[in-house]
Amino acid sequence: MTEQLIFERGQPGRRAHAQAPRQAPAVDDIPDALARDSDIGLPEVSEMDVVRHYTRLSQLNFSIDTHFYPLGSCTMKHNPRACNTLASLPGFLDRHPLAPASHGQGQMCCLYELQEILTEVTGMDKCSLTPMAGAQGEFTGVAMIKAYHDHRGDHHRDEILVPDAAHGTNPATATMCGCRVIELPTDADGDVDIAALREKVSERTAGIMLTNPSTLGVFEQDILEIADIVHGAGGLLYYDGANLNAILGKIRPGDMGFDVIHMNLHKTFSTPHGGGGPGSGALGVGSHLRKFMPIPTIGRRGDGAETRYYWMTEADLPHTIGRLSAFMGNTGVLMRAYIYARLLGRDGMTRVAEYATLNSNYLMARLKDAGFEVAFPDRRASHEFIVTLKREKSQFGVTAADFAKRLLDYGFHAPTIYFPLLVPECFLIEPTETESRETLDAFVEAMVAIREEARADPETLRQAPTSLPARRFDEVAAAKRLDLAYDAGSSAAA
Amino acid sequence: MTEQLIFERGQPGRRAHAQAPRQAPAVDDIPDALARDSDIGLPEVSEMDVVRHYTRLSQLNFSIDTHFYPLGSCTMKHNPRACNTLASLPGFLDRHPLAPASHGQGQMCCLYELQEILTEVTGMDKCSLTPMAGAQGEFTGVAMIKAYHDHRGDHHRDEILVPDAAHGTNPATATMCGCRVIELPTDADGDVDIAALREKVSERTAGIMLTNPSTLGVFEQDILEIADIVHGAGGLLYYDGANLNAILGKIRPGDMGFDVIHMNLHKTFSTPHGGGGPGSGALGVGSHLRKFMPIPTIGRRGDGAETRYYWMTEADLPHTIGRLSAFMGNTGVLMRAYIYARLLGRDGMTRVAEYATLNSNYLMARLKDAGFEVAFPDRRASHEFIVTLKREKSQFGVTAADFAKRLLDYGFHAPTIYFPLLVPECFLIEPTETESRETLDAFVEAMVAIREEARADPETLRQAPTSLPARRFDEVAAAKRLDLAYDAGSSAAA
Amino acid sequence: MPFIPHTEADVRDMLAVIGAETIDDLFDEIDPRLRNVSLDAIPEGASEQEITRLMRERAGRDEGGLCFIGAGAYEHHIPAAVWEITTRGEFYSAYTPYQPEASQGTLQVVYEYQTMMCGLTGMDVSNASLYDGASALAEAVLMAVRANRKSKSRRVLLPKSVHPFYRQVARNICANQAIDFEVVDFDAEHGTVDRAALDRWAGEDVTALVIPQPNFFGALEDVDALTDWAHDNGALAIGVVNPMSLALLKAPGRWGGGDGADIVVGEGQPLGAPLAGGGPYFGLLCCRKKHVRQMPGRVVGRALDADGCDGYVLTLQPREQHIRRSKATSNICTNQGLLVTAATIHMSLLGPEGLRRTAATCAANTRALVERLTAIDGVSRVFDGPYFHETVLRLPMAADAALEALAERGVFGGLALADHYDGLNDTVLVCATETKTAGDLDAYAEALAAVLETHAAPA
Amino acid sequence: MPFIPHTEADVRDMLAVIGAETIDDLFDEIDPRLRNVSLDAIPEGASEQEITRLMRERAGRDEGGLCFIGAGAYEHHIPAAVWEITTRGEFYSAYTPYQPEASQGTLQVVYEYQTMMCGLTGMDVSNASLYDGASALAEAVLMAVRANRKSKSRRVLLPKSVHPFYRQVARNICANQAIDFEVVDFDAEHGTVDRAALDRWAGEDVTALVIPQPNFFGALEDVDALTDWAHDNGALAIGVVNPMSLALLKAPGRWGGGDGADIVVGEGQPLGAPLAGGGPYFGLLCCRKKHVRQMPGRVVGRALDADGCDGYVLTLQPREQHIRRSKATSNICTNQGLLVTAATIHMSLLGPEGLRRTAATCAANTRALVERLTAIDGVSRVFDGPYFHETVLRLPMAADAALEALAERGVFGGLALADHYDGLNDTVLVCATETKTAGDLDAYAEALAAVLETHAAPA
Repeated sequence: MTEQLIFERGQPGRRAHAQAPRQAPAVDDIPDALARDSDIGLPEVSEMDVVRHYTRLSQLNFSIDTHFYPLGSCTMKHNPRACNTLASLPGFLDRHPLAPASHGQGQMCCLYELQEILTEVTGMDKCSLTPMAGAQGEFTGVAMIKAYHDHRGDHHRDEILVPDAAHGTNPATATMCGCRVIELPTDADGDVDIAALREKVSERTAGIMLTNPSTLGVFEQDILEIADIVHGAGGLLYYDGANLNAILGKIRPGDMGFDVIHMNLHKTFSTPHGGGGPGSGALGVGSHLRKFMPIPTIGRRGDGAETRYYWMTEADLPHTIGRLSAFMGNTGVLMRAYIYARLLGRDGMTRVAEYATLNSNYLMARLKDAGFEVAFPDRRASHEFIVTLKREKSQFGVTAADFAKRLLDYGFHAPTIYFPLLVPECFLIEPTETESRETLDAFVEAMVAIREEARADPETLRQAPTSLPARRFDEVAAAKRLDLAYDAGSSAAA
Repeated sequence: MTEQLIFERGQPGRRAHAQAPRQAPAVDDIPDALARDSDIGLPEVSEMDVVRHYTRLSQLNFSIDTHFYPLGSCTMKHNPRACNTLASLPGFLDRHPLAPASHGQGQMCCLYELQEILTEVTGMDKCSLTPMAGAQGEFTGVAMIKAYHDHRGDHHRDEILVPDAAHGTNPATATMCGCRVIELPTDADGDVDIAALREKVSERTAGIMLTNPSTLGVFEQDILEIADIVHGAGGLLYYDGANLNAILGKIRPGDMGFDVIHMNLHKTFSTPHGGGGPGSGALGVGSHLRKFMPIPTIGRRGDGAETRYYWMTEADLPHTIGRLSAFMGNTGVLMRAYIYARLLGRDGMTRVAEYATLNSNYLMARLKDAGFEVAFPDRRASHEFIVTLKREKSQFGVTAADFAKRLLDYGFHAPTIYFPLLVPECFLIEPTETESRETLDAFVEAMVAIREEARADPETLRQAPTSLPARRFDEVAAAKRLDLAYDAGSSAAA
Repeated sequence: MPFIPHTEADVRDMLAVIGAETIDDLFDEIDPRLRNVSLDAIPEGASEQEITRLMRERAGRDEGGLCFIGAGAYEHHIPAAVWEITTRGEFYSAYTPYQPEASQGTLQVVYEYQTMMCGLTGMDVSNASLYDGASALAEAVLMAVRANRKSKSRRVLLPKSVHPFYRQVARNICANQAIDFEVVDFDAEHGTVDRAALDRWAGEDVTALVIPQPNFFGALEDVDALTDWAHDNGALAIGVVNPMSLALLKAPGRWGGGDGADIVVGEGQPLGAPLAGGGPYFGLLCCRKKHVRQMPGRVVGRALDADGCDGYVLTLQPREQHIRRSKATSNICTNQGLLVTAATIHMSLLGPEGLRRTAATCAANTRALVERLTAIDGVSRVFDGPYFHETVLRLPMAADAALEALAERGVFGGLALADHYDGLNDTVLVCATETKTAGDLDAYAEALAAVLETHAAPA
Repeated sequence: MPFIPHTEADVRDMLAVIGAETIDDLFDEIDPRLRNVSLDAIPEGASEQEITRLMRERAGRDEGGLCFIGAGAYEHHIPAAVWEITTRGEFYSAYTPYQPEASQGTLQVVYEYQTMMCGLTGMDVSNASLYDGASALAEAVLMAVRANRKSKSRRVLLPKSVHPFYRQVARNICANQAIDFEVVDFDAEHGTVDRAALDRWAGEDVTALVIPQPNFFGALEDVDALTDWAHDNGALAIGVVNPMSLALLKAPGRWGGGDGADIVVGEGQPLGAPLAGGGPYFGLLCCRKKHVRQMPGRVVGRALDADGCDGYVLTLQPREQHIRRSKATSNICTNQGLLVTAATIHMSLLGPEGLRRTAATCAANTRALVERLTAIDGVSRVFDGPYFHETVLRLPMAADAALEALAERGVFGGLALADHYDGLNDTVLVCATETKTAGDLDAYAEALAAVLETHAAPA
């Protein structure tokens, strides 16, 4: 089952007539030199063509709504439909970002309360919702650390410590903030190598970027000591919220000693992943960083019936690192996170961490019992854990990628593969709290069956997937002969 | 790809916690003898289970939004999404049917205007929107014919003439109205046999039920003569709106001499077919039948800013045949029809008939050119036409059903098969106006390819479909060993 | 030309293939007298943008108001997932599953629906739904006449405690079927079937007895006794139920000392259908297995495919009009497919515990409302005895006027019964579902107190 | 426990498999000092019904008002089909297409989006989107610095006629990258780049020139001259465009006498994203093919699968942070996938003719509004010269006060520029898109006349 391109469906002159003004008024005051003088390269199709085409395309996807999706570090959990429906009420959708705050109190109230909820659940002093994705949240956090040091005259602090297991965004962000990245090794238990840390902190240390639990699926046991070491050297601690789902409502980054954090609301607060976005990287800060927060952040004046919400600007936060988006970040995403937070409530949040951890440890135990090798067999799993298929690779000549592709044939999205880079032939598996035990059991059965296939006929795995809309792609050739846009003239695909 | 039953997913105690009140208040004043004393047989599943299960189930369907669906006599055309979205605005959805009319003027205005639009486009005197489906529209029409005769003292008129090609609902409806069905033969051109009609009308004739164009896909050429004959005998003419799409805005039933009609809004006015309903069988009447209209129908008082819409009841229509549904018929369906009618407007309606007819005649011509036998080769097709596969049956031993099933493998829903009963191995094909020429051409190609398969290897057709979620079913066995509900206890399916 | 994909080139080429000059030529078999149509009363076509604005304005006009009206249609919370999934194109824009291989989604949903209905009602068999509760009662009556072969009278006892609109619809639909509907009065004290009135028919040839539970007044009938009475008198027992109430009330399949009700119908709206001004809703119809071949409407059954795999098909089609034509069990051919889909998803989301909590909250809220309202001078319950989630209150003024004054204060206070029942002047049928908060109940009580005060005040 | 499927039996059995006594034991590696958390400031969990009611009340508070504000976010008609399809679970709840075989839906949508963007802008290549227009400009600046290897200055000329928020965001995001942003003033008469101010940099080492079209004031820049200026001075030309305007305006790929702009960014919101209080929107970024490997963000390319069939994959991943880590072209890893899906469907529904009509109607409506408003005493255009669909008006009173008074009359009259530009006191930036009717324009004019009259009246 494949679907031709929308451009291959069209005919010159075909239109979705209901979707544009009925007349085209003449606009005769645009100088010729500035006026369009080439085709507008859009498809020419009917409304039904469009509905049919994109409905069919959607069916080619795996998604949470259709498949178990244990993609490690991505927290693919249930996206409650109410969050979408209610965030899409016309009163919210129609609001212009520059409309008077007096006419947006309903939405601003939600956003303010979301700031308060996130503040409490992370143990920070204040939250700001503007960062538009996790990576922008990271950027904001590191930029604030820089601003903090600069404000104190510590202009020489330009080194950011990053564990070698960290997400690639961490070092990339540090670079974008003008910092040098100092990599920290991991010890045999998966924790940061404390001795190496002590060695690498200095008066040039701006801070450390950590996610805890780490990408290795274990909780950093020495976190309080790490905080002491870094703070002792004058650096600050930045918490990457990628794995916040593991500890939500159970352990708080603020209590661990972090000075600034970001949260991936599309993970922990279940806003949609949307095929790759929009995300949201809400920020939490300690009191000493409050004055550097980005704008706009929402403030409140008055109480009870007199309550008024307002946008904090440079006037309120003269030391702000400033504005990072044209308007108010991904507001619609924030609304979804707010609704989700209210549905969960206080107890519900704690249960997120508890049941995400229960599912993860259960699945790890079952896979271990089934003979798979886990990376840190003596550690508790956090919300995710690592299986290494290096033995299967040496015995049967099949790779983690082969296993992953075969899982697709079994109706499961593959876990994250080959990340973290430290573990060979690695599967990073995150079941999330919203999956049932039966689903986890079925996943174990599939893993066992695939290993049996690997033993009996490894080619089955190497050829996989065979039951999907596409077979494996030649990605190397695609990157060489770049074809990034359809060319109606030259394509032979029609 | 199949999907287990929702009952097979559950676990005792599992719940979608957000979807019920958080507490269960005690209700202690219901006598034990009247209280529930057995299990409530519903599944016990999580919210994500439900979303995943029904999302996956939906993907097992063919539908207009995913496939060409040329099901004759069913008018499977594009269902504009705006009709659903706008009919689902909270102001409309929240309105209780017995709430004061003063608080429902927005919706009642839409319904009144829909009555007016339907009246104009059918050439009738007045419309009522209450019938909940085509069959109930038929019932209403025949009941009004009966009421008309009874009111005049013509109690002996109890015969309804029905052509042999008519939909099965026509005779079934006549029976439900206490009438005897007199079948009329069809002549070689597909028209009603006028001589037979003259012979069968009498002082017992209550009326005739006709759809025009007929189910044979041709326009009844002698309709004015038929009207004269039936009216001359004291009978009335009932128009079955099943095929109204063929003439919408182009020819009007009222002008043909019909006294009462129903319209299938889910066909002609593109409200969703919904997997089998809800439909809507809005009614149009001539002035002499107005007083017998069902209730509630919407009336209007005043003009301009003083306009008020109200529900007409027995007080306004003392001769009404009465109420046929608890409330106001399928109001939400009517709202969708209204929105569709406003999007089309006057010109758009005429174009429905024109382009539905163009597509039908084009597809007929193409299939004829490709060597298929059409039932009435010398007639214009209406919005649909008939292909007979009797030659293919005798040559290759494949049936219309085999062809139909194989079309599914080619990604096309099958046309209506084996109806009308008059034509052997019959395909009743209705492409509708919303399909593009390319889609019709692709359908012709598939038909030709399948005939080639029938020639080369007829077993391919007999085994079809092979690429769908299910193969052909043993329907005879299913009707014998009735299994109409899942029995968790006895089933071995789990 | 909304929704028409044809370009000028398409039209030209297609006409050439047909061998016609113009599109109008395709209508040349039709009498020219019929081909001159003016549609002046129909507005010009509008863009989706224009219609969107219009509909939003009109919907806005109808917004607001706290609704305490029940009387056969009930405001319940509907999970967002229900209609987001139900309106997926694959459900929304499919038709009757004539080709089962290409319709397993719809068919399995209906099979699951049938199973849930059997579970709720305790009956053996469910159909795939009928139009609404009222017409389902009419179909049940016709079905009972077919099924009760021992009875020749075509006499159906229809208590006055059945919804007045249902009684009208049953009579209207059966008008030409020579059914003898006999009214059975209600007991003035309890608002339930008057046993003495019923006993007038004891020993007579009665085809069926209709048993509402809860009845129109919200009151609980003695269903065991009524069912036994029916069976003792050779009549079939037809239950008319609110499916939501079945979370708390005895399943009709267990009514009486024998095998329970014979046929059960009801309005499915409380299971996922929005109020929507009156519809679309759906009628549920269940029966005992021995009557299955007399059942009207579509039915889905489990079947095996050519690979021996389970699947689902429309079954028992020989009863239906497209095969049996004038001898069909009914002229019905559609079901309310989309509503059934919504109801199935809705019931799955609620589950047994959710349904129980919802029903219990409805009952508790109505009790709390009644307590607040009857604390107001001159307001009292008309009937005593147990009820589910609505009941009748007497007001110290004309109910119509009181409701109008309440509506002006943003409260839809219930249904006035004077138009429907002699002797029930100054009464309203009130209902508070799980959607109402304590604040809402207070708001009603305060508004009513104010209205009554204004009314009592000297002019 | 919303959204958690575990039954008590599940928990018991799962703990047994793990070999733990309680769920809390699973956290036993964590310092006990960290495990004592109170969340008192967070409300208890609420049911969906409760939250539905709350959100409806809050949304209701924000409803209403005729919006004539533009300034980077524009009210346009969005076909109902756009978000009904975009929010289908398969799009909504999928993630980045790491497994292309299981993500062809998302991947093909992005490939189609890239094609449409190339068509609209006349550029060779598009990425899969960035966060929003403002951050896209920042990324374009960083990209230009990487791509313009001949320039050593890291000097970027940023006209004041670029959206003030975009300028702030570019500076903030590039704050630690040693970019030398130089402001270029605008011409007081036309509101476009002051050629004399620009020429101060002629002959210097300039890395890139940012060219807004239309600019923040709605005015049309002389893009040909500016592009040529950039190229003549060894600078890259970075266009900042409103994609809706491109239906009427020259494609950036054709600006100037050479090969057009080098990089084009813009706010995608006008293509199917609701205003929504500020986001999510998406940033578009296109460039010439020779710069493709310096482009930030995701890109989808066509590929062949093992059967030789066409399909789509993420490509050029070696530029990205998960491979290159600290040496990546950007730290960006998400795109705005859902918005891109909406935009792709939106553009398909509009097509070239629909986009042209929409843009032309916006332009015509704004002209009609300007005509009505400048007919009022004391109201005048600040800049002359051609514009697309917004422009700056001077009022005979403080703009803030006027806008506040208009808002009370239900009209959001535009953006006051005093806070953003010295010398533009008493001015508002106004915009009337295709959503406005003649009646709406009249309503604005009447409201403004009334406000000015009240203001002028002696107290």
